[in-house]
Amino acid sequence: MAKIEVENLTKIFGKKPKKALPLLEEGYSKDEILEKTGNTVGVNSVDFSVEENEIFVIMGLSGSGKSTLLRCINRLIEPTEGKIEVDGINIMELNNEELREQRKEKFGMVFQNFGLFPNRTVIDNAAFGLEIQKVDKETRRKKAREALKKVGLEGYEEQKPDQLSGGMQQRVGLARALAVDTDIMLMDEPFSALDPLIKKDMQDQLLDLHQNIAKTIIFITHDLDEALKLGDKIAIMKDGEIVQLGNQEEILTDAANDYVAEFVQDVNRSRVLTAEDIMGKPLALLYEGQGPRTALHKMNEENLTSIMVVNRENKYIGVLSIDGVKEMLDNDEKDIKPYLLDIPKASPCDTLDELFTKMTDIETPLPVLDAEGKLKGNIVKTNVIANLAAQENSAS
Amino acid sequence: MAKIEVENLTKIFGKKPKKALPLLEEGYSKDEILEKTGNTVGVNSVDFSVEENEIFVIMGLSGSGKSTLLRCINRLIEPTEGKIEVDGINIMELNNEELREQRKEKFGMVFQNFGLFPNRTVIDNAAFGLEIQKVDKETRRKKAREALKKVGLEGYEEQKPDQLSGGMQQRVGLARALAVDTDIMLMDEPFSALDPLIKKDMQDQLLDLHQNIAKTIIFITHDLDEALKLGDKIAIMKDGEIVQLGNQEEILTDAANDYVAEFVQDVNRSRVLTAEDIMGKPLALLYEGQGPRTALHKMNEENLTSIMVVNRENKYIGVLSIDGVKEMLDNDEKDIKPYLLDIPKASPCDTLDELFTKMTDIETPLPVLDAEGKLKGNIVKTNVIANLAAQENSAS
Amino acid sequence: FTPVEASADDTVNFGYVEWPGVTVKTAVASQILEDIGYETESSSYMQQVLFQGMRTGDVDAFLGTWLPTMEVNYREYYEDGVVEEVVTNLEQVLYATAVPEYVYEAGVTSMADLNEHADKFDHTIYGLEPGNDGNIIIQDAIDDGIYDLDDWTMMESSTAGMLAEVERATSQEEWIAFNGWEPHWMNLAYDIKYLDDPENIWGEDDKVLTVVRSGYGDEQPEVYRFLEQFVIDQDIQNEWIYEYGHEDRDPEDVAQEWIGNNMDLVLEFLDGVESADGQPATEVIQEVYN
Amino acid sequence: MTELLSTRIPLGDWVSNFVDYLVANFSGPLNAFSDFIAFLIENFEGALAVLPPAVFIIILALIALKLRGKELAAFVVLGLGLVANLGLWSELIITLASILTSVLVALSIGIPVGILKAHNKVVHFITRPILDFMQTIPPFVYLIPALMFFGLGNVPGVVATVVFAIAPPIRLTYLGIKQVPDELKEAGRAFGSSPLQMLLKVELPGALPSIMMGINQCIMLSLSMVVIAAMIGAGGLGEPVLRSLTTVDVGLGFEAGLGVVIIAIILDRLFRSEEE
Amino acid sequence: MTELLSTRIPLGDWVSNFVDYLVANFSGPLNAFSDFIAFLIENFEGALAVLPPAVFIIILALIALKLRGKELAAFVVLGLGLVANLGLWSELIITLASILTSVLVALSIGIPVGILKAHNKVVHFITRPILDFMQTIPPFVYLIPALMFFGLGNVPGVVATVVFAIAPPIRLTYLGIKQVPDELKEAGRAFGSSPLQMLLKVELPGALPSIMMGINQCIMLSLSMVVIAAMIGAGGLGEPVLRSLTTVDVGLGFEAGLGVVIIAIILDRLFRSEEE
Ligand SMILES: Nc1ncnc2c1ncn2[C@@H]1O[C@H](COP(=O)(O)OP(=O)(O)OP(=O)(O)O)[C@@H](O)[C@H]1O
Ligand SMILES: Nc1ncnc2c1ncn2[C@@H]1O[C@H](COP(=O)(O)OP(=O)(O)OP(=O)(O)O)[C@@H](O)[C@H]1O
Ligand SMILES: [Mg+2]
Ligand SMILES: [Mg+2]
Repeated sequence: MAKIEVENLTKIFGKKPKKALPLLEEGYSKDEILEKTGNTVGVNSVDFSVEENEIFVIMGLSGSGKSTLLRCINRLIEPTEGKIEVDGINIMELNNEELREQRKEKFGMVFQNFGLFPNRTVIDNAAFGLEIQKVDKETRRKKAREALKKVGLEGYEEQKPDQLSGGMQQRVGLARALAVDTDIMLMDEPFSALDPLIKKDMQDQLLDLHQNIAKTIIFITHDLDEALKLGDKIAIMKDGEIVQLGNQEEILTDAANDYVAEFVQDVNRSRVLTAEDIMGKPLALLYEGQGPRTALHKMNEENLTSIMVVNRENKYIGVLSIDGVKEMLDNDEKDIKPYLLDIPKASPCDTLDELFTKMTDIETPLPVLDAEGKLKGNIVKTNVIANLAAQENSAS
Repeated sequence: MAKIEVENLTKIFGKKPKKALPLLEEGYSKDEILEKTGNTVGVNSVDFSVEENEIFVIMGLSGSGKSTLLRCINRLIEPTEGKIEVDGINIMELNNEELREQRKEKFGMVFQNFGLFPNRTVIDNAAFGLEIQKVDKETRRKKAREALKKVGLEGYEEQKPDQLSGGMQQRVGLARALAVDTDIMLMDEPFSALDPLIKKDMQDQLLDLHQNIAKTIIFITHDLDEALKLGDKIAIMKDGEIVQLGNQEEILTDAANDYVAEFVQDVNRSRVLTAEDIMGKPLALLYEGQGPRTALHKMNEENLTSIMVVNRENKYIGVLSIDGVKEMLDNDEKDIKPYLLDIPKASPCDTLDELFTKMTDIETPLPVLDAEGKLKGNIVKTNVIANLAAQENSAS
Repeated sequence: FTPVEASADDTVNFGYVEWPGVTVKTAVASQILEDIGYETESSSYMQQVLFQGMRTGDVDAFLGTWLPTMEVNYREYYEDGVVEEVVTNLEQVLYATAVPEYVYEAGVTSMADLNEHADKFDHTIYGLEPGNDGNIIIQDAIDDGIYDLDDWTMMESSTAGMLAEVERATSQEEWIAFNGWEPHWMNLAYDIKYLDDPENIWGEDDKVLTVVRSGYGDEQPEVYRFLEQFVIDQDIQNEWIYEYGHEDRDPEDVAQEWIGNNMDLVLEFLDGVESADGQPATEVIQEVYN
Repeated sequence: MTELLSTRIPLGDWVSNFVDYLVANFSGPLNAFSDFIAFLIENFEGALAVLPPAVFIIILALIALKLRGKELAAFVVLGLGLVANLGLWSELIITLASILTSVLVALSIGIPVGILKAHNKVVHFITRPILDFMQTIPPFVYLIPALMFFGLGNVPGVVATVVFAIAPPIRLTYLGIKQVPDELKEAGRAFGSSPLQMLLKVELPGALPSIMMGINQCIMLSLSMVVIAAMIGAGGLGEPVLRSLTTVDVGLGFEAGLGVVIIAIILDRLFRSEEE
Repeated sequence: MTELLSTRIPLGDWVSNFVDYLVANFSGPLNAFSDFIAFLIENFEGALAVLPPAVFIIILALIALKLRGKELAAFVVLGLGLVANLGLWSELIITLASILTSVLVALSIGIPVGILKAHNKVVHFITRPILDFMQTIPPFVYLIPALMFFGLGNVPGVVATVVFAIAPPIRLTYLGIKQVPDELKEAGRAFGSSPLQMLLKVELPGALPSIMMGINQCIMLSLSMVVIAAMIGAGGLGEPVLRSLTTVDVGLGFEAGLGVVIIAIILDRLFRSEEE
């Protein structure tokens, strides 16, 4: 059973949300509904589930409903419609008292806007959740101190939040959530104000935590690197809907639509796909010295129309097409050298564009060679075209 | 003359900042001073200058004093010590009235914590600066509307800030600064809450603006990619000090100390240096068919002990050492083929570590070849070792 | 009605209104009673509250029921049987329209002269708090056009307000007509004259009563007897008011001194009264003052 | 030394002499002030009294309807209708005129002083005990001397009312401004706001809920002075209350008191929006 | 119809009858209440009066020194010393006792009601006119009938004081809680705070400046009732003020008034910290 199950969750902000619901079902867009009714669609029929001990990352445009979705899960925002189950408990049907218990036991939360108490010292802020859990003073100060140490705020325990920098405040919020030690952590851009070093540190700690203490985490971020590093599953939202949900691979390579593709691609120029990313292992290889019959056998077995030839050091020699094999057999030739095709070669760091140019005129897969000339893998045309298409669509 | 000149700027927070100043000069660290006096060092003797129409980026750990420094420039925070000149005007000596005029005329500002007015609608927030400049209502609403359009908030003009998502709020703050159209923009992590797509859009717009309307911008960010994209100069801060200041190249390659190196390197794994990044152009090349005398001449001219041999298509053939040349001359040989050394080759995407392994046993530079075997450049050992050293230090 | 129970002890609870005469009169009476061994307590109240206090049992006796000035207020309690009249402790009191002496000398000696100088008076007669019987008398006169006062107004405020106005006017020799009465320290503080009242709108039989709550005579016959005999005259009253209201002395001091100096009168008050422990009060008090 | 301590300080005499001195020397400017107040009251009264009750009620109800909705409009009709029915209309007008004057004066002094207090430590520390003084010194204490300047009537009534009712607007304006978050003040400063712009565009809007509460309390305290004002001849609804006292007429007192309450509720709702 | 309208509604009579009815039927519980208040006052008075003035002043000055620093301690010594010197010590104690009682009662009812008002719309809308009523209905109107329940003396004085002074703590507690930023309330809820925890750990700390202002106003308004309380026999510093009235003795009134002000300042400073 999934740890968290969300079904058909919808949140509409405004005076008469129920009035906007039918419009939403009729397929009016968020902007149209805003104009027509003055209501803002926060989250629109979202379904997903999070397994125990999974990090579920939510990404999406600013204003796409990530924070709203997160808040709906522990009903800080009352959903307009939908079902939320946590550990099999239907959150939507809890009364206030039960809801409080659930929040106390199950949910730690980090807010996008930090939500620190200005009158409390840093340590008392960090200890807030424990205080609510009625942990005795000594224990909670100890735990809070530890949490603050984890986030690198030793020495600032007795200061007030307004004496801290933005990133330090964010870390106090983080410490507050860490201190309570609940099953589930709801984290709304928890590292957005942190510099790369501390951010990396925090990410690593989060992974540690997640592995050692088995936490289920829902994590909102705008940083694809972060998403890829942390996320077991990644959901991408747009206008209140989840437009794609999958693991890293799926998100990166199989963009469900233009939006996702653009979102994922434009993210980070260094992430542009290269030969290395999309190449596959050749299904079969012909070794130097082997003859046309062996080639035919191997090709037949794997249904290939061409096969790559390498020497024993895996150094690339050339490619033999089925036509070449046939000719050799016809001429009863043993030496394959003259029958090898001279086709372009790819380097592992070639980009899709480069690959595409190299492949235009050839029918066989493209070999990917390292600097020593050794075969690293091969690339099939379809692969390149598919990825390229996704990219181009998103750019238009 | 520089647009902004900052000299020896220091800000100490706390009750008696003047008391902590001597300690700072004696070289006590920020933490020690906090413990000893209860005062926090915000900014510590910072010097820098920003030229007209330059984008000056500040990076650094959370709490390192970036926001404090930014606020000191327009004296939102009163510096404890130091000199600030803007357009030749000594900001520190202005009286209140003059300071206000300067702020109004010269500085637009985006705050890390947004600083939106909760009672004003989005459009009135965006128009705030213009209102202060006493621009008439119609014009200012027009300009504010344009600014909001630029940041993608059309349709939300009449909402209140608390009805917007975090990133949308940040963009309202941005629109407010854009609307006033001042010479200088002080931007404190202005894109931190934005998703990659909108962030890219905003960055591009900022670059446009900066090129077309000649703005001087001081920009705080935690995103090295962003810093590299936008910054003409980048300053890296630590514990209130600027530990390095330079252009992109300098920051990336010549880390002034471990901290910077770590900061810059760990940022983004895809940024790890590769052969392509550090390779240079060979000073001289020998072409297939040329003999030992030509080789000697070329090597002599450039003071080389070895020379790379390529064919007319620039395909790498091998490397000839001065020993080989001598031997050929002694034997009166014309064909260089047998005298070529077989040394390892690098691919453009090899990492420093890989390069280092390949170079251990050779004396000559390492050729960098693309997949076709063409020579792209060469790498000198010293280069690799220097970069590697910087990396290793920072990791310890 | 279920009145709040009277205090169980024998303390004599005097109520008084902060009018100088009544204040000192009450002080003298309590002093005498204390001297002969009774516990007393005096509290000042608004007159309305005071009678209510008799109903609730908080107040036993009041020495300043000024009739008919307090008539409206008093009548209800009297008719309800809450209050019982003991004696008229002061006769020949006066309540009438008064003017400063310089006005009197300028020819305004009778209420009939007022309207001649209406402008100088600003067509106004100053009275006490709304509802006061003097105010009502003047208002009736105005309404009925007596003394040609038809376009005059009755300016109502409060005792203090009216007196402050008198002080202001006299200090600047402005003309003013107001509701004055005697005994009161105003007669000593300012040179004032009372106007003739040919139409007799003010009536004649003003007097000050001692009243107690009903049944008090049975509870405290000795005190009651003392109160019956505690009657004074204008001169004494004026002396008290002067000492207290004008010389700013403590009422207790004034009372003590006066008792010491007027033992013969005090003995009359105490004639036949027994002290708290059953001795003849006359003897007890003489001992105290020797 | 002990003698010095045990000697009663003749504070009262000093004050009396001081007042005499004031009366003797400063009647001129005080008269000007008094005339100004009287002018305000008379104008209000004049403006309010020209209309017949029914017309007045209808107009006010329409204003209420426009500004605050139909509940208040209904209340205006019923409440003022009741007062008219009870025959207290002219008293109501008098009270209304002097309350409006008092509130006007108290707010137009109080809010600026509150603003000053929030910006200037010296003003803050000086005003604090002065406000305590003004709110707790019994009005009678200074009213009697004040009568020397102003004579009986509604002017001293307004003065006493202002003295008593001015503290809440000052204090709550101060509180409201102090509570405006620093980040907003910073944003205001960053764009070069002048002190006035800062005030109008950042501080006052942020302080509005507090200031509104100050206005509410100013109205309430002003109306609580109605009876005391009547004691110094201001007339109005305080007069029937006093009369009811003299004549032990609980009913009459209640009716007049109710008139005061009705004014309180109407003014409060008109001045402030739905949500407190 | 017209006749109906022009017929004066016998509201006053109804009220009189209602009061009679109340008196006839509800004296019991009210007596208990009255006894409780009397108990409080007497204990305060007892506790305060046992000490000789000098000792009392020194102890209070030490407390002031401990809590608020030497300025207040000095003020306590000078201020109360002056009152003692002026011979108003016993009056001061009486006033102090009933003010402490009133403030205690007003705060311990007012702050909880303010909290309720902030959380419950119905309470909010019901209390609003009631508070307006309590603050503006002249105390005389209900005091005379109330004497039937409470008898004369300081109990009805305390009742009237509480009625008048309870609105500010209610209203300012409400305002303070309403002004606590939503994000803090959200943070509180997210961690599963119970309503009580929410109140104690999030709302009240955030509302503190407003509540403090409510306490200040409660003290001020309580002290402003000293004279009215004296009119119904509560004694204390209001009595010399009343006396000064009838003798037009500006000095005496001022001295007693000053005593009230001194109490006001001391209580205010003791209850609230440096910064308002
Ligand atoms: N108002 C203040 N009072 C006291 N100390 C302060 C104050 N503001 C900042 N500081 C301290 O000054 C130091 C620098 O803070 P600053 O806000 O400039 O950091 P920053 O570089 O902007 O960090 P971040 O990236 O987290 O925003 C921090 O140690 C902080 O605790
Ligand atoms: N309290 C609110 N009242 C009205 N509309 C709201 C409210 N909160 C959010 N919204 C709207 O709901 C939509 C989604 O907001 P949300 O905060 O969930 O976005 P987000 O995905 O978290 O964005 P960001 O990345 O900028 O934080 C936005 O259009 C916003 O305007
Ligand atoms: Mg968000
Ligand atoms: Mg910062």
